[in-house]
Amino acid sequence: MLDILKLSIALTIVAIGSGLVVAFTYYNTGEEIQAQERRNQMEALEAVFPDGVEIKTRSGNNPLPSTYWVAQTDSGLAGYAFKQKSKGYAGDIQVIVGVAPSGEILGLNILSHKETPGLGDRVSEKPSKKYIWNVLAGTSEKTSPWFTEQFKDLSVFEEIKIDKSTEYHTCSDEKKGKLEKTNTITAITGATISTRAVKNCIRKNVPEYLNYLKSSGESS
Amino acid sequence: MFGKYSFRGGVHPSHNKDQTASRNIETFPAPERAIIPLSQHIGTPAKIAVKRGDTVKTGQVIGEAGGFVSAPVHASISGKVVSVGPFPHPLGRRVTSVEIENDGTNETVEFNPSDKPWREAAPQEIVQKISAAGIVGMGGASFPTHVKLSPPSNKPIDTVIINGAECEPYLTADHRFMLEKTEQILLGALIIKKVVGAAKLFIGIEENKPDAIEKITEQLNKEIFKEIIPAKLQTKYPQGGEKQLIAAITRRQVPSGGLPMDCGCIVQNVGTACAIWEAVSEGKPLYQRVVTVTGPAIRKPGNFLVRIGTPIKTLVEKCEIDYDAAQKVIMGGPMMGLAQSDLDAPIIKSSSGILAHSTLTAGTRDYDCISCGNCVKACPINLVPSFISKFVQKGLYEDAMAWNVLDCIECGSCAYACPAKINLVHYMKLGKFHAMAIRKSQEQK
Amino acid sequence: MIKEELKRGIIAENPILVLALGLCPALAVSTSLQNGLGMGCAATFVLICSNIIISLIKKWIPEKVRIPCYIVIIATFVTIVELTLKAYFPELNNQLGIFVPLIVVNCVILGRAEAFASKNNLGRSIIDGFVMGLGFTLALCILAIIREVLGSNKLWGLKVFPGFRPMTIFILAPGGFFTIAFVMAMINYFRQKKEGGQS
Amino acid sequence: MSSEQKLLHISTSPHVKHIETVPSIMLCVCLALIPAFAASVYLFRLKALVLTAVCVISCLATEWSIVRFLLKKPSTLGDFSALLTGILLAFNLPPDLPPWMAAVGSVFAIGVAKWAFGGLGHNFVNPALAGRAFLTASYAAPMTVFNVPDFWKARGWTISGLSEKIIRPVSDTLDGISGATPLPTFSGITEALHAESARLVDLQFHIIDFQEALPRLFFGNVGGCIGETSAAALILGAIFLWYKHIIGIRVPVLYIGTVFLLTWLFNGTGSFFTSEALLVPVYQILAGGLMLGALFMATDMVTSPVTPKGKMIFGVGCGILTFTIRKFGGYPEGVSYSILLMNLTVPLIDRYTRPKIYGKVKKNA
Amino acid sequence: MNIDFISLVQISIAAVFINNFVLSRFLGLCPFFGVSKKLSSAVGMGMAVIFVMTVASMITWIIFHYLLVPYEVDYLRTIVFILVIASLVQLVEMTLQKFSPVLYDALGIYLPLITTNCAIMGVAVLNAGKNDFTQEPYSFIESLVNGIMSGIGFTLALVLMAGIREKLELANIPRPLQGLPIAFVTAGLMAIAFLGFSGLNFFK
Repeated sequence: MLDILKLSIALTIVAIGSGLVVAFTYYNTGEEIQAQERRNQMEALEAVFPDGVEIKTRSGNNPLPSTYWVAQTDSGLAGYAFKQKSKGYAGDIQVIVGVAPSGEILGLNILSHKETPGLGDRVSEKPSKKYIWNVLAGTSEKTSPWFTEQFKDLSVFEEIKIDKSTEYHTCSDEKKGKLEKTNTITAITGATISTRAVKNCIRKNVPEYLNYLKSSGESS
Repeated sequence: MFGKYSFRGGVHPSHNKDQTASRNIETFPAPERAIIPLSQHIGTPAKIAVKRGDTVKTGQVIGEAGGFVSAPVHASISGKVVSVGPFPHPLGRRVTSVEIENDGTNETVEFNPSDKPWREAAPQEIVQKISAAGIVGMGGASFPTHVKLSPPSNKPIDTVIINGAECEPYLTADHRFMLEKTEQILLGALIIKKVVGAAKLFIGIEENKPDAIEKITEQLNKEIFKEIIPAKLQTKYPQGGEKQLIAAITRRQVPSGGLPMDCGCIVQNVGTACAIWEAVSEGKPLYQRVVTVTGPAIRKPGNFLVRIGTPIKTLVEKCEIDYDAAQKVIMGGPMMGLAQSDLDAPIIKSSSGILAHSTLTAGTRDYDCISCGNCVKACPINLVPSFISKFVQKGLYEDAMAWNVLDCIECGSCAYACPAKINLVHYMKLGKFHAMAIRKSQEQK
Repeated sequence: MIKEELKRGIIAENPILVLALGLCPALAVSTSLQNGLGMGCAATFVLICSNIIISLIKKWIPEKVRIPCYIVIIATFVTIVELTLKAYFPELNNQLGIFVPLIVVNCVILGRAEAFASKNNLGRSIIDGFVMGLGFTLALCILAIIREVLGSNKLWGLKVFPGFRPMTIFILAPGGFFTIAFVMAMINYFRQKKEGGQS
Repeated sequence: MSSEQKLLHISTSPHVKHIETVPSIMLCVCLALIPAFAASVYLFRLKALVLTAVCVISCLATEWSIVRFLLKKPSTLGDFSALLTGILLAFNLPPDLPPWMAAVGSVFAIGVAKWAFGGLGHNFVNPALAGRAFLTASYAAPMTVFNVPDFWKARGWTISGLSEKIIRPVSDTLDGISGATPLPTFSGITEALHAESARLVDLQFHIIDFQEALPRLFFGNVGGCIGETSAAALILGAIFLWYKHIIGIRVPVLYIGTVFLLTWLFNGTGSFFTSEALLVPVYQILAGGLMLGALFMATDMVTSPVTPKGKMIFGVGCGILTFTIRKFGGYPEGVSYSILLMNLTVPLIDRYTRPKIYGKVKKNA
Repeated sequence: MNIDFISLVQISIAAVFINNFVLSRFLGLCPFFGVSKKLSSAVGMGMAVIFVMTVASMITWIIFHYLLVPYEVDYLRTIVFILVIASLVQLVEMTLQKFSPVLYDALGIYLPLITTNCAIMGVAVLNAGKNDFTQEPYSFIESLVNGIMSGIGFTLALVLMAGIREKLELANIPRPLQGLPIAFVTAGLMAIAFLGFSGLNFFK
């Protein structure tokens, strides 16, 4: 009996000690973790809006999503942002898209995906000409994901066409202009399904949201 | 009237029988010196019955049966016993043998045939005669015939099969025998049927011997042979194997680890049938047999009636062996025969042929097994030789046993078919050897 | 003495490459050097801390509840690591995914606790935790460097060779297996060569 | 008497052997691939020639270097197995693949899939297929682009030109062929005929003009891997191998038969006996790599079961997997993965399909 | 309880084939390489893992959703799960020993190995997260199915591996590759073959 008591006491002490230590850590990091989450959300939103806007969270009712965001500048409404998802090659692709009331895409940000490495996962690839040797030599560059970048300034109200012959980051400026004029994006080589999934994220529902918002007269 | 029978598995090696198929059986002169091993059969070796210096007559008993599963051995020539001791044996070991020097008289003991016709004699009497004549299976297995003919009463025999398949390439001894001793063979067959009380009697011949089939069919028109059922067999190796023959003709299977009698069958070679007839009708003991001598390194091939104990060397030199060309001398057929290391070894009761090969037909280079499955297709027992041989190579004898290595009949079909030229039979034999040891030790426990 | 200990942890008894312990995280997170190093440091931290605590309280722990106590102690430090990563290195935390909580079942840590820390004094336990953790981290980094360079032509997220087309398979599951097989085969090859030379 | 002294050879029986050897088998398979090779050179011109040469040379070189420098054994090039692997690997590659990638695949096929396990006979997956799967996982994009054969390009066929010929746009729900459609197949004939369309998803069967498509598939006027386009040439080679007893009838027939049956049952037209419902499975067995896989890869001796029953299970298993991956899977073509996956099961299949040995029945009864 | 059948099928396919615990997620590698030398022991281990995984995923789900989440102590997840699993294995062992000696004989020797099998802990942690297909937390039934199917996936890989390794016993593996390295190469080739399942979806 005494033996069992001893065992239990030892275990209890260890457990209590552990609990205390963990609780202590949690109360020290908990706030930071929440702040981190908020920061992530803000960063994702800021990426789909132009600089210098004020972003507000709204909750919508049918047909709007339960949460969406509105960006305002001093001169008025800059745009909306919606979280959208669509079936990709190996699971859902989640994006956040910013659109102007006119339907012009302000920015697109891939939140999560499960696409194949080397193929579909290039939806969030950043083209880089920066080699480790350059870094060692001290040069640096700033890049943004090419695939999502090409959606900028396209219209959600028109069909977005897919050009399979080339990839955006290798295009000349002239070609880029042409693509934009024809409301076309370039596909990721070998990953048509992923390309299409991202496109569907935008085309699906977003035009209806905008129309609804317009008709409901919400402009401020 | 001939139905065509076959079995599953097997291979089709080239027959190579043309060199000797049309040559009559010649009587080979009695050798100057005969070496007669006391062990020419499966079972206990015979007990020596003569001593050095004795004079023996042809047909005299020089070794008495050493037990039930044993057979007596007779002198094949007349003359003086020069020595008794270990001599080379075609199966590879040195075995106690009796060396007799020919005195040239060919004085023969008086045979004592049955006192009454075989139809009236009691089966035991006939078996007694067969036993005394020292008859063993002449197809190669050399199992004492009288044992085969005395099945225990709980195993009734309903079918007798006379084996004239001769599926081994090159060999034509049985073929010639069937042509030249047709009647004796059939009479012998009738005796066997009577002794075991079987209802059916088949004679199976491969279809590549049309003349033998014709000859036998002719004889079967006779009233006394009416009950014999001829069976034309597909030409395929090992059609003449006991188990395959039973499967082909009766569609029965000998139980694993059992004997033909376990499925109510008895198989006897045509040579044995003839010997039985001679033993019963004339009382003649088995002291000579037909041997095919052939092969690329033999200039004058042929079929010979040879005295048991004649050294292989005498035989092949008479047939003008080309020593320069000869690489390998084999006793038996090319598929199951044994390569001889010493040509002083004598012809024994089960020697159906002597083959002198001029090439090393075994593979020139070993590849690893590519799992082609040819051996599985070829195996008449449905084993998987490729796996078993790998188990044996790695010393995993229990696994080999679990894959039924002990059921292998060593027919050589797998090794014949193997494109990697792996000597599968070697590994099967090795596996069987170790598996037997394992089984023995298990039984002791 | 430190030198010998280092040699033991990194080469002779390398947890991953020689003892084949802690394979799951080793293969799962070695897709990039950042992840590999992150996991290595996290595991080393847990290893050292648990070694310290266990060697300190080993006298008061009854034999029978030894293992549960060790597990609780290890799990405590894993949770600390988890929370810290979440708060200050969220990206790394996302990359390592469930392998952060799974440090708790990493056989290296429980193995060292049971085999070393519970039998040795504080100083030696710290050293053992350190060298073993170092060996674990180094092996992870080797695997990660090979996989990241071959699989995405990057190192620490930066491109390495101009014109080299990376073989994606190396950052997929099969590549992980092939890489560790290759590294282990190399080690075996040199060891066998050495042994062959001696005999 | 000197002749008597001569030493005779002894060995275990049998003393005669069949003339077939491992190299002769491998060489026969290589010969059987000649018609398909000729077809590929005819269709893809220089590209096919270069890719095949690169694969063969790098396979031979890898094999030679491994055997010579790492294992220090006599050369094994004489068994022709490396040659065969090279040809088969090349046949499984798209024509526009950069040759150096083909070389990488060859090194993997010979070095890892074959020699890591001890060489010919010890590998448990087909080296050529392993090489292809390695390349697909490594260089996914170039491995999944199938262009129109040069032969047709030279005659003015373009992707859209072909697609108009072969694909009959029947459904209004599809918004055009080249545009943005939710159905991947209509974006081009090469994709349609080789890749994604080989799955049943969208070719759902009322869309193809079979009269155009089938003869084309049969004689190889479609995009695809260089060796797989011409079913006729492949069948010709397979008949030769079957005649030489090198491949059995079980695996290919059951493999193709299973795919045929399943695609017929799930043909998507809603009926079973209309001409289209019957042409769908015909299309499915002719499209993609099924013929090459079923006739030459699934019948690979080393990596398929040795037992007769095992071969049947293997064939049916390959068929089911191919159908599943084509219809529901994420890859355009399921043949190589199906065979690879079934290769993994071969040891188990062999183990549990041991033939019933002679005489076992009676004993148990 | 609302059961989403499609989601269950998708979870099953993913757990067995697409995200096979061993060949894709790298979970449970120690037993995978340790117990795959003989087919018989592989089957035993596989059965034991399926059993424990199923029970563990049920219990940890209940504890997580009815204890940790309501009291907002989900950061204690790791500690609680590992303790639950360790005691569970003990309990299973004792129960089997008492009530089913046959099963105990078959699985007994593998049970102690399971405590530190990260596949069990892995499935518990995964079940506490979100379902890949619905982006919602796993329901009880879903986590149960996930547990069983992950166990089956583990067993499938283990049994295939054991079959192959038994065959490799007979092969001439180059010396430096003998032992673990060749097992890794084998696993790599298996993983390549399993890539064929990626993107498998019966409901597209």
